[in-house]
Amino acid sequence: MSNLEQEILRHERRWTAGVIIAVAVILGAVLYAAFALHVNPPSNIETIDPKTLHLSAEFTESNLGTRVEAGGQVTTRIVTAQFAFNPQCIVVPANEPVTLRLASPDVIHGILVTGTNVNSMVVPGYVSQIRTVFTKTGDLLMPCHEFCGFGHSQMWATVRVVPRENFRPDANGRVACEKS
Amino acid sequence: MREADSENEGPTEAQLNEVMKQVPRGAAVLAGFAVFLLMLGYSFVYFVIFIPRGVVG
Amino acid sequence: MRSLERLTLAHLWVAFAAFAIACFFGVWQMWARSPLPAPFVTPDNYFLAVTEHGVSMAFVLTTFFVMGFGYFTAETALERPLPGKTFGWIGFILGLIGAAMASYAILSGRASVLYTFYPPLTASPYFYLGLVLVIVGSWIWCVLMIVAMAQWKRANPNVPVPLAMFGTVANAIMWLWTTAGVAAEVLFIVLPASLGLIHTIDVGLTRTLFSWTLHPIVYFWLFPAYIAFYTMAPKAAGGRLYSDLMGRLSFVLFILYSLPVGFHHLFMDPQEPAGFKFLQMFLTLLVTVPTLLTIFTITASFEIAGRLRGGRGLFGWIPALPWERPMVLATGLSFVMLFFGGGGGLVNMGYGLNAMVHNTSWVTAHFHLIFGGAVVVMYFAIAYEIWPRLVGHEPSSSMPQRIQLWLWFLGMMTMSLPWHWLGLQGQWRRVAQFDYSNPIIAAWGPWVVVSLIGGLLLLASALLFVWNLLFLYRKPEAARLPFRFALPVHPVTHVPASLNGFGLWNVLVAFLMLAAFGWPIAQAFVIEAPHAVVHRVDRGG
Amino acid sequence: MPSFTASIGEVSAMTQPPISEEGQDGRFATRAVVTVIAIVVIAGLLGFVLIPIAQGQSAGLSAFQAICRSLGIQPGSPAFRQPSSATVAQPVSMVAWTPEVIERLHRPNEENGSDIAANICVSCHIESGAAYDPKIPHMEGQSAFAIYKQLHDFKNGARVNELMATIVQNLDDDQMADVAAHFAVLTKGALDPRTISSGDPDIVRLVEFGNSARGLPSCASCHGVHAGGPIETPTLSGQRKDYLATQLQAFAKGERHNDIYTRMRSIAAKLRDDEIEKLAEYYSAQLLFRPQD
Repeated sequence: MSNLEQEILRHERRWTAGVIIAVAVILGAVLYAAFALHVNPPSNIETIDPKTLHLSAEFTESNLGTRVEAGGQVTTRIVTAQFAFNPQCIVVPANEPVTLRLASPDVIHGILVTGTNVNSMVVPGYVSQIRTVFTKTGDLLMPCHEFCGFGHSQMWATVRVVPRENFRPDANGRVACEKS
Repeated sequence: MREADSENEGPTEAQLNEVMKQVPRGAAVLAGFAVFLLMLGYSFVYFVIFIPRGVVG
Repeated sequence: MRSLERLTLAHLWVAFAAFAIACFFGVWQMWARSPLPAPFVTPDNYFLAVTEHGVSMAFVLTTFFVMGFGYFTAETALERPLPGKTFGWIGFILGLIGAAMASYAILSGRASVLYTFYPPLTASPYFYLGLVLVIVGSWIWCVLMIVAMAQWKRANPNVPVPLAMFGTVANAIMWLWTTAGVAAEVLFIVLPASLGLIHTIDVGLTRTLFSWTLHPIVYFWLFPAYIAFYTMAPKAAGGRLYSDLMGRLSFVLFILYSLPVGFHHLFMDPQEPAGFKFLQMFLTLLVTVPTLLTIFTITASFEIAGRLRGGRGLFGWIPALPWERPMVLATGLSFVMLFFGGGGGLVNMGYGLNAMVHNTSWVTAHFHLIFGGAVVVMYFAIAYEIWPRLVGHEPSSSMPQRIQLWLWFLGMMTMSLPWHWLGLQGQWRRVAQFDYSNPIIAAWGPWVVVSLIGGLLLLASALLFVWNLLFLYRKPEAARLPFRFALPVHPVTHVPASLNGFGLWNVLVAFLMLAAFGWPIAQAFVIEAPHAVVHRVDRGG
Repeated sequence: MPSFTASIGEVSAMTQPPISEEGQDGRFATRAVVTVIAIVVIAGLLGFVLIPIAQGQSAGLSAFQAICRSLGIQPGSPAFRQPSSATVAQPVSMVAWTPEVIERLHRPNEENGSDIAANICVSCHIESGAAYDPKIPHMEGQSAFAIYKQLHDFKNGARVNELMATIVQNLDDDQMADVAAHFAVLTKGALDPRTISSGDPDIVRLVEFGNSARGLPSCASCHGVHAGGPIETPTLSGQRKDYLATQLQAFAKGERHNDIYTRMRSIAAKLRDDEIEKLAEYYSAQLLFRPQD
């Protein structure tokens, strides 16, 4: 084997080492998010039957929307159905952990909330769950971001982030958007 | 255009050995710089956009 | 030898016809989404168009191009007649019938479920049967490629397989692994539902199975571009390939790390466990390695060419390169688009940052840059490069080719760079119309118009491409020269045996797939995930 | 990867014959195998063990729980406790689309269906019937799923109508499916609003496009033939105008509320009265048939 070929291999190895360093830096960023910030994907292997979703207690119509549960935990339950969110406007408090729980009675949907890292698919058969803290107050757009049928383009909802002092649960702990 | 570099007109061994004294210095700097820019762009998106948008878990 | 030209041309023309049609649909979709008033916009028409665009581009253009290019490579790189051309024609006809069936179903409004299916939405059986036929046709191609290499190896013991063929067979083997997921989904779940044999579907399982296919399918499309980088571009530039070994290693790494990574399409799905998402994210990160190795090796090959042509200094070799040659120009443009597309991909790759951009225009921008940009521009260059051999004529000028490549590049950048920005703002995908009266959305309007202009440039480029192939190759040539691939700096005399075949890599892929997909698939049966009711999308019915 | 290239170098350096011999290649192959296994082990250790345990600690989860969650054996994120939920179900409809019901609707007892229809339904639902009234809906060509759901809802009181409640009280699920399927195939056709060209352009827009600003999906996205919407969606074409208008108003006011997840209530409430009138007129005027599968 000639020296030149050894030379080429040496350069390639050096480049590979550089590539590994670049990959390690990105892996470091990913691990920082996981270990220090506790970032997780919205994996929540919790099954629920879409065919009887409307018969369930948690996702019964009257239980949808934001509720302050025992222990002060704020949970918002949303059903994504063809072709509307239920409810179509949700209220959440700013600067406080909020857990979104979503389920679909029909087909695949998905949500994002503009300007935040809230993003999840909603797959019929499973409860999607996302926990986050909203920091900016105001109305945010929450569209259905996955093709769910011909009405997909018109399927969106509003997330109303209000300051803590304006977040006033009723006797049952529920908070809903005021009719405008 | 293939006539131009048909078999007979390929580089000679001597020419090749000559340029191989330089190669891959330029390529390494160029590609290295590109990877550096890539990391810079990634860091920008990570720290300036991703982190301020809040943790999801 | 004429039979090879016929077989290759038949495949490539089907590919490019589908490509040209899909470009029209693509531009119209962007127009429909823009603030400008567009004709024919109804949800029916829009999703029909998205489905046709996706199927034509992702299934027809790619599969037929890969097959045609593979047949061409097998015969020219191995320098012996391709065995079983009759089977190649059978595969071609099966694929053609399949593509026609699927297109019929889509264009008659019976399959507006997009090319990624989205069960429990369920289209006409013609749609799924058509796609199955395309896949079966491609399986015949895979077998022919593997047989061609095996026969050559028997006839040439102890000689390394030519790199172009090694890459082609790597793609064939990867494709066999790749299609297993979608084949299982279609044959066992979606097609029975479409035929009315079952009324409910385990949606999570269909998504897991589809994700098995969804990432390596992209590398199936990408392989011809990488084969061209390694075996055509260095020669077109007038130099040598810097390292043949790196080519082999990259191809093998593509087989290994493009398969067990499909969950990065499902990072935001509720049914895949977080640990498995992490595992596949880790492996996804490693897919960057073969690409970065390739970037370096090809840049170094170009440096050789530039210096041989008199380039001096650290970067003097760059202007010295023969940029007027389509293959050289396309490789350069491809690398620029790969840079931006790859950067976007790095963001998609981690599940943290993915949450910021999942199902937004950012993702659309990413894969249009990588596939529509970096890969398709190489499809153009490959066609230009092998066309003289196929039709027996040289092009009368390379100017229209260069204009076409530049138009494509400028169009792709103009279209997709705004999409990154819009995606970060939350502009979501697969929407027929936006409500521009909403203040958040109104701010997106101008950028959507800019990207539409990019789309128009792309359409112009696509039409010029077809024109070039039809009318530019008129300069008579006395005899068809044998097609030659690039030589490495030094003749390949020795290669580790495991890089001269695929036995070891198949075993490792099996191990990786078991680790990455074993439990997530088994989970669907263990936890007995509830099924969803089939929703029929069959407007033509 | 570095070990791949490193060992290639070694193999190449040692190689005399063109393809390296077994012993030399074995070294490269072993390195490749070890590298791949090591990658999976490291990724697995991080993803299934270290990250979930670290995250679970601050959420007060045991290491076992955290690992189970990362594996998907237990529901939830390793980073926080699952929220509790204390509430009772208050369903608006008791219909569940089980495979058995769907199968029955596809393969009904036809004789049974036509008997029930002839004995009970025709007097009101057929124009020549004795007790015919234009406020009563057409049933011929209606979706079997839609009829079944409404019968079921009448029986359970989810949809309030005293007369219908009395009539369906004696029908069991199979009988309801049979009679629903009977009406569905009667005309062998549904009506397609797209085949008519006349009509108020604003109303046609609502039917075909919907209105994104108002969050109104197009009517056709659910009510079109095989549009992929909810399977209990009724066909509207050719339906009686009075019936359509009354029902839309009832949905808008919440008097009728058996639409699962307010699919119709939320839409009807956003429609103006004149839109309701015109939509009812539009759909009632669609007279062209379109064969159904």
